[in-house]
Amino acid sequence: MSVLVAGRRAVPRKYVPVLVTACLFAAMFAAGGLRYDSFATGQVVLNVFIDNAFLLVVAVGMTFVILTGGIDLSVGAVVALSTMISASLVTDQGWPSPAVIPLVLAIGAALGWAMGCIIHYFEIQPFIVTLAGMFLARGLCYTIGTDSISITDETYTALAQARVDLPGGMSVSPSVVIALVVVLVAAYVLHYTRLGRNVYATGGSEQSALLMGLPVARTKIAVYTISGFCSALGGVLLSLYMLSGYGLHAVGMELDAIAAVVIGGTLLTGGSGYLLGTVLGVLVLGLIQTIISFEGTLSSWWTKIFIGLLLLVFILLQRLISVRRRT
Amino acid sequence: MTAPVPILRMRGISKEFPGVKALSGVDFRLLPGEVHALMGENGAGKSTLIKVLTGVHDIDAGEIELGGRKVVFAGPSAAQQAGISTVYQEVNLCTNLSVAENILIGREPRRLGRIQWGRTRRRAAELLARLELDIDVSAPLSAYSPAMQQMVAIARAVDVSARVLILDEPTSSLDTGEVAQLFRVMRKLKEEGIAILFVSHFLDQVYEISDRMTILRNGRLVSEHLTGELGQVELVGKMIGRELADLEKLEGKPLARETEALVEAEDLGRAGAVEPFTLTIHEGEVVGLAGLLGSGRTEIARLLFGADHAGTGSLKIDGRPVSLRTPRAAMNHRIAFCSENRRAEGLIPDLTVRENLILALQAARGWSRPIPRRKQDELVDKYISALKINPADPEQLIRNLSGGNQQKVMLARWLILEPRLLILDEPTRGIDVGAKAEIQRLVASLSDGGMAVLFISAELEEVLRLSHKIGVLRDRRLVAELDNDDDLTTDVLMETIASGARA
Amino acid sequence: MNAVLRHRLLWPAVVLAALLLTNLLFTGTFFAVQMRDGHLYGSLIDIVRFGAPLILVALGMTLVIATGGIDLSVGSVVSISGALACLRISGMDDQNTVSGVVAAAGLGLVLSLALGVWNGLLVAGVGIQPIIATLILMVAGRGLAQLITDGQIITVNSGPYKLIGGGYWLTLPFGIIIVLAVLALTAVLTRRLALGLLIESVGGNAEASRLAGIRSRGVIIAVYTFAALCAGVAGLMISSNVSSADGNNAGLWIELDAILAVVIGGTSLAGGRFSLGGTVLGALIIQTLTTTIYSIGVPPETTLLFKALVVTVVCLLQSPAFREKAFHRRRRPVTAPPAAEEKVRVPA
Amino acid sequence: GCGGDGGSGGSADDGKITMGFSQVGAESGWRTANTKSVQGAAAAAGVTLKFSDAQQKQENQIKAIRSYIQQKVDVIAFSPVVESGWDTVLKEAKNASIPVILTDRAVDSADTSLYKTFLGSDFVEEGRKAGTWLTEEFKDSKDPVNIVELQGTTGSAPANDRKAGFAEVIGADPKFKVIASQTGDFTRAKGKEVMEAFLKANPDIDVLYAHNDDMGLGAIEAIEGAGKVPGKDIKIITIDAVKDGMQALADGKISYIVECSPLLGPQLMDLAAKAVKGESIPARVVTEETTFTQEQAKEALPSRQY
Ligand SMILES: Nc1ncnc2c1ncn2[C@@H]1O[C@H](COP(=O)(O)OP(=O)(O)OP(=O)(O)O)[C@@H](O)[C@H]1O
Ligand SMILES: Nc1ncnc2c1ncn2[C@@H]1O[C@H](COP(=O)(O)OP(=O)(O)OP(=O)(O)O)[C@@H](O)[C@H]1O
Ligand SMILES: [Mg+2]
Ligand SMILES: [Mg+2]
Repeated sequence: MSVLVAGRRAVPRKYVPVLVTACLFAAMFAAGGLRYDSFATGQVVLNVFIDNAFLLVVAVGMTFVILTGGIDLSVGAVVALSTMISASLVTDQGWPSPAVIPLVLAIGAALGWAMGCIIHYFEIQPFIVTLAGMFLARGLCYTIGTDSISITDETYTALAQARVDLPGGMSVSPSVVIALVVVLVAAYVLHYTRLGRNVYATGGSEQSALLMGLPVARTKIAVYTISGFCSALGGVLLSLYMLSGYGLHAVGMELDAIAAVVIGGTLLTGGSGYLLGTVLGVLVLGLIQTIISFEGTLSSWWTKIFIGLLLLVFILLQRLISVRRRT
Repeated sequence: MTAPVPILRMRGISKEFPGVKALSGVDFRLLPGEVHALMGENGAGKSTLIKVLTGVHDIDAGEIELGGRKVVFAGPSAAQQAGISTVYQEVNLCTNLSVAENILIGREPRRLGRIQWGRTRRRAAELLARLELDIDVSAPLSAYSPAMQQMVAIARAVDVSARVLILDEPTSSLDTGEVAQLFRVMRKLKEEGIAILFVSHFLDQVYEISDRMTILRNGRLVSEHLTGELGQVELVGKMIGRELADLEKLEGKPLARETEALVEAEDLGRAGAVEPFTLTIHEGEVVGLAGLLGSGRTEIARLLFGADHAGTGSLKIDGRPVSLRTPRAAMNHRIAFCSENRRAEGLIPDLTVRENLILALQAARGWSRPIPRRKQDELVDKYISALKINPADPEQLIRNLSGGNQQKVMLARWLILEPRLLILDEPTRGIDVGAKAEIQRLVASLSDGGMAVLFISAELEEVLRLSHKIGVLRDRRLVAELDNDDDLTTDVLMETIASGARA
Repeated sequence: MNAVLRHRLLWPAVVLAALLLTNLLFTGTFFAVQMRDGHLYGSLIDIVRFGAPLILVALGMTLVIATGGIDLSVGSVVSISGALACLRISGMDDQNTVSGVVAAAGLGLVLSLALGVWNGLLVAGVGIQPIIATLILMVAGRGLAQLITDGQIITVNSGPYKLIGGGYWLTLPFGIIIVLAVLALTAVLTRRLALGLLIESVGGNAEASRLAGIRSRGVIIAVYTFAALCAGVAGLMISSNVSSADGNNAGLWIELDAILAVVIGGTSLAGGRFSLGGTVLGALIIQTLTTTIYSIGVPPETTLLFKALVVTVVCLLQSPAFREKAFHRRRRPVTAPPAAEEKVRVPA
Repeated sequence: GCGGDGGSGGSADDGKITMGFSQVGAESGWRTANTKSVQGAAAAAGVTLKFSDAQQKQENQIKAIRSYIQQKVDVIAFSPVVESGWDTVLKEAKNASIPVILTDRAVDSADTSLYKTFLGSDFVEEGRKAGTWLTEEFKDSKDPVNIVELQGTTGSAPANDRKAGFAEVIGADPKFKVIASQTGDFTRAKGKEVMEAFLKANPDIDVLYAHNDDMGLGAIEAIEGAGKVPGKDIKIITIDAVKDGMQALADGKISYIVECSPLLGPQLMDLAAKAVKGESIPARVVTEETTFTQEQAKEALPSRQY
């Protein structure tokens, strides 16, 4: 029985975790709306997108990596490096932004590519290679400078302050649009191209994928390149969000990205999961943050405990509901 | 036969793994339009020869010619590109993907780079239909039994109209019907001029399908023959290097009927897996289960071992009702279960032969009572020599063993527990003739010693030879229970399976 | 000789030796160990002493990783156990009573134990992926630690407590003695008794282990508990070393270092085989690296670059694939690309 | 509060001010004292405080400020994690006509109309004060003075500024040499660890300059462990003046502390009230801070709050 009958419609079992996550997200949002005034508005959800566009992009890259059964710890540092390079080139060197952005994206992708090559050809665990990558990228940030650098470039500020208006008096930032485009492209790649299917196959069993004649080397290197590219793009979005470059930006973002991917139902062992889950994972993390700021009276430590508790409740429900429905 | 210009020629192939010389100076040729059987004991080097050919392993020495041109493949994908399509011994598919994808991944129909899922599924269903299979191709492969997965792997390989098709033990867990279907497809491909390399330990199958055979022993070439020119007994002699006297002779003593009932299952069942069945196993009795692919044999075994929870019914052991919620609970009642799915449910690949072998015994004793090293060595040595596990090195990692030898270790793991009921699901899968006889003898003698055995095999002769009683399954229902008297033959069994009648 | 060359811990050991020698170049007295105030004193002693908490945490982490899991919460547990013990001690009338300190330390350890069981239950009982299950405690645990300390640094002034992480016994730093004891205990549990085999088996193939009759749930809960207990002891050591508990900073990012130590030691993150000796070596490399950075005067801005370099070198050296490619010529000729007409005909 | 009071967007009309305060985090005792001071002063002044903890992340602070704007608070105050990158969100606040007060750390916006005022210490000045005391202390000595420095978290504003201010003053005299400088991440444990390594690598250390008390306290343990006498063999200058530091100063282990007061609460509430009323306030308010020698510490210690 590969199909689960829910009510009248049949939902393929593989979609159940994502569905459960989506429902729980909606429930959480509704609960927030009941508890706080001016919470249950569309703009609050949009703000979650606005505030997490960069995380979303980074998490998309991370999804590719995790689907192959790898992990990329360097993303946060690459994000920081991208902000730092952007800021120093634009502000200190006076480069035009149309030249800077492609350069930054290329640097991110190149870093990812290099890590992918080391992981694949020297058969070293991704954890350790990308950890070294993280040290490297952060270290490079500090060699550029230890202070934060403001970005005053016109293109950047214009982009940062632009708003795309939506009906109902709501608006989103251009970053959100970029992030959503990235999500759509990535979803298309994962589900409708050979590369995407090779990603799933490699994650299911690298050995089998190899014996089935799939280009495992290319796939593995590609996912780290994609992740590096996404991190760099996330860095560009973050520099739009913050209008600054700083070596301490995005500390610990790798954990947020991994958490978002895993909350979205992707297995860390690879081969199973959906991009929609990742989007939901990012939204859940963002919503938790929003709830915290609406709560407004939590002391510093209760903030942490509360985040942990919300996460726990969410994961528990997600798990229990999925299991219940399966048996 | 016209002038034999080999499509594939391998010369002086040598391959050494750390500590093991797997191949030394092997010559091999494959002609177009023939089915060529590669024969040899477990660990003779058959799979290694195939892996070396298709670029999975590097070669230490020797050269390969394909279509008269020297080639070295960097990996399976290069071999595929060059027209060599392979089904490796262990089913090497991605169980997380759907059946359709497993068949077509890498060759999905596309338009402008976009995979056309509808066409992919239809094409996969067509290919399976060629093998007379009708299953849900969008379900994940993990939903299917190893036998079914093997069929999927074959469908994948057959689809590539390659110049060379390699099948490494494709039939090890297929039933007669599936084998016949596979052979029909193979004959058709052969007529199209495709060269087929075929590995199997079933001599009957080899004689049925192959035109020529090459025999390996201990990584060396023994000889090459036309199949028609070499008798079975001679073949076995060449494979094992000596005469095997009593291959066919195996007669278990008839069961003294008055033994106690050991396990009684009443209306035991599990929704979606197997319908409620009633089955009694007596001490010292060998009960066989026969049925087609997916008929539910494995499910019965799993329920009796507590690997799955029974939804309905009850179970009695020694007349006392018990509930087996975990395998561990079953082991406490001294029930043992050797799974058909060696790779997913048996091997711990990173552990050594010794550790794999004593694992169940250690689990039964608990972590605080380690088995003394001397005792371990004794047990391991005993079973390595009893089952002729090769290489006879207890500290070798089990993933480096050949498939058949891995299977022997799995068996040994349960034999050392000296269980009261031993459930064997396809225990002789991938095991060579000599060892198979050895294992059958072992089962018979253990049952003489009072151990009950539940024996599942796709090979009806084997079931028939060993069992006192045979349960027949069809569509996940236990439809008949037949006493194994002189009237029972494989034909009768086949008929029962086909008609689904209760005898 | 050949066996030595092939030993899997050879390369980490070489790197450790190289790091130590680098220090010798910069600090002539680096290897000197003297007796001072009745105890051993010197850079080498420092490395082990400061590395002790990391070694402990990494030992626990090794077992968790061997089951195919990961424990991100150890850093939080470190801070919680230290905080609770210090809170308890700071509330005592006489901070120097041994029994009081033992009770306080015991309290910290009991709480760590409970947190470990909690992690284990989430992973094995509820079936949550380890990284997320322990992330919950990683986040909430820091809050808990600060709740205990009220966000302040609790300073204690207790001789007996000071002994745990900063004191000496039989001329040796007490921390080293604790590490040796825990290491011995772990080695006995896993290698003398059969726990190691069961752990490796669960990590190697969980379903096969279940079918072989291993109570994998129990094994998993046990390893998370053990990891938390190790972290608890490390927490006591860290807070005792500076006689104060800092809920926010104690053990910050120690999980990353611990995982790194485990991986450098040759244990795969995928689970299965583990090596305690490798982990100890890995932790020592990390600590030596830190000390080296301090003593050869690497500027703080380039510290991370230096770390990246060393980590990369360690893993490259350890990778057989790299050694093969770097040190031996490939025996295999370059692939002859199959000619065009040899391409597989792809069915439309 | 579950919104029982009919909306958090209370306005100044009912006389009650709602303030959104975004704190950096709770990374040190200093920070906690700062938080407590703000919370206490808010309660005393009858200000409804919306507090959020950013856990060291600028993103979180921006989010928090956005949500304050959404909740229509009367005034926003925050301690920026970093100096740069605030323009966008501050513009949003300005557009919503919510006055913004910076506390503790500055921002580097060119447009100073984005915030009403900056209330906080001057980290560079703190570094200068430390340097000045040192030059005074050693003005008679002819020998070179070997200094080791324990920096704060690499890249953080206090670390950068305290280093710069100190270097600026001692740079005037070549006899002052910083022979080793390394980050101790503002923590005791790191301070001790780094100091131990310094002591082994450099036999002659005259002065330790630590960017905060905690690292200094850790270093004292290391110095004692090496058989030297802190405050005598090695002079110690630190910044912050938390209670433990003051105790060590009074005990003669630390030689000099530059105060960096976390007690900004009352001043902040005053400024907030004025800002909401639209009164003019100075663009820069420096916290009332002092320095402590050992004698002064003995006097001040009994009344120290944090
Ligand atoms: N990766 C490896 N490392 C070390 N030894 C190996 C490896 N692969 C195979 N061997 C050894 O090479 C020999 C030949 O194995 P191979 O798998 O070719 O046997 P086989 O003829 O296919 O046997 P079977 O019938 O059991 O499948 C065996 O002794 C096996 O242990
Ligand atoms: N034709 C099929 N369609 C759907 N599921 C199948 C089919 N065949 C097998 N399965 C699944 O495979 C699993 C194992 O099959 P089962 O125990 O019924 O097979 P079996 O009688 O042992 O036969 P074999 O192992 O030879 O396939 C079951 O979970 C069953 O649902
Ligand atoms: Mg084989
Ligand atoms: Mg079966």
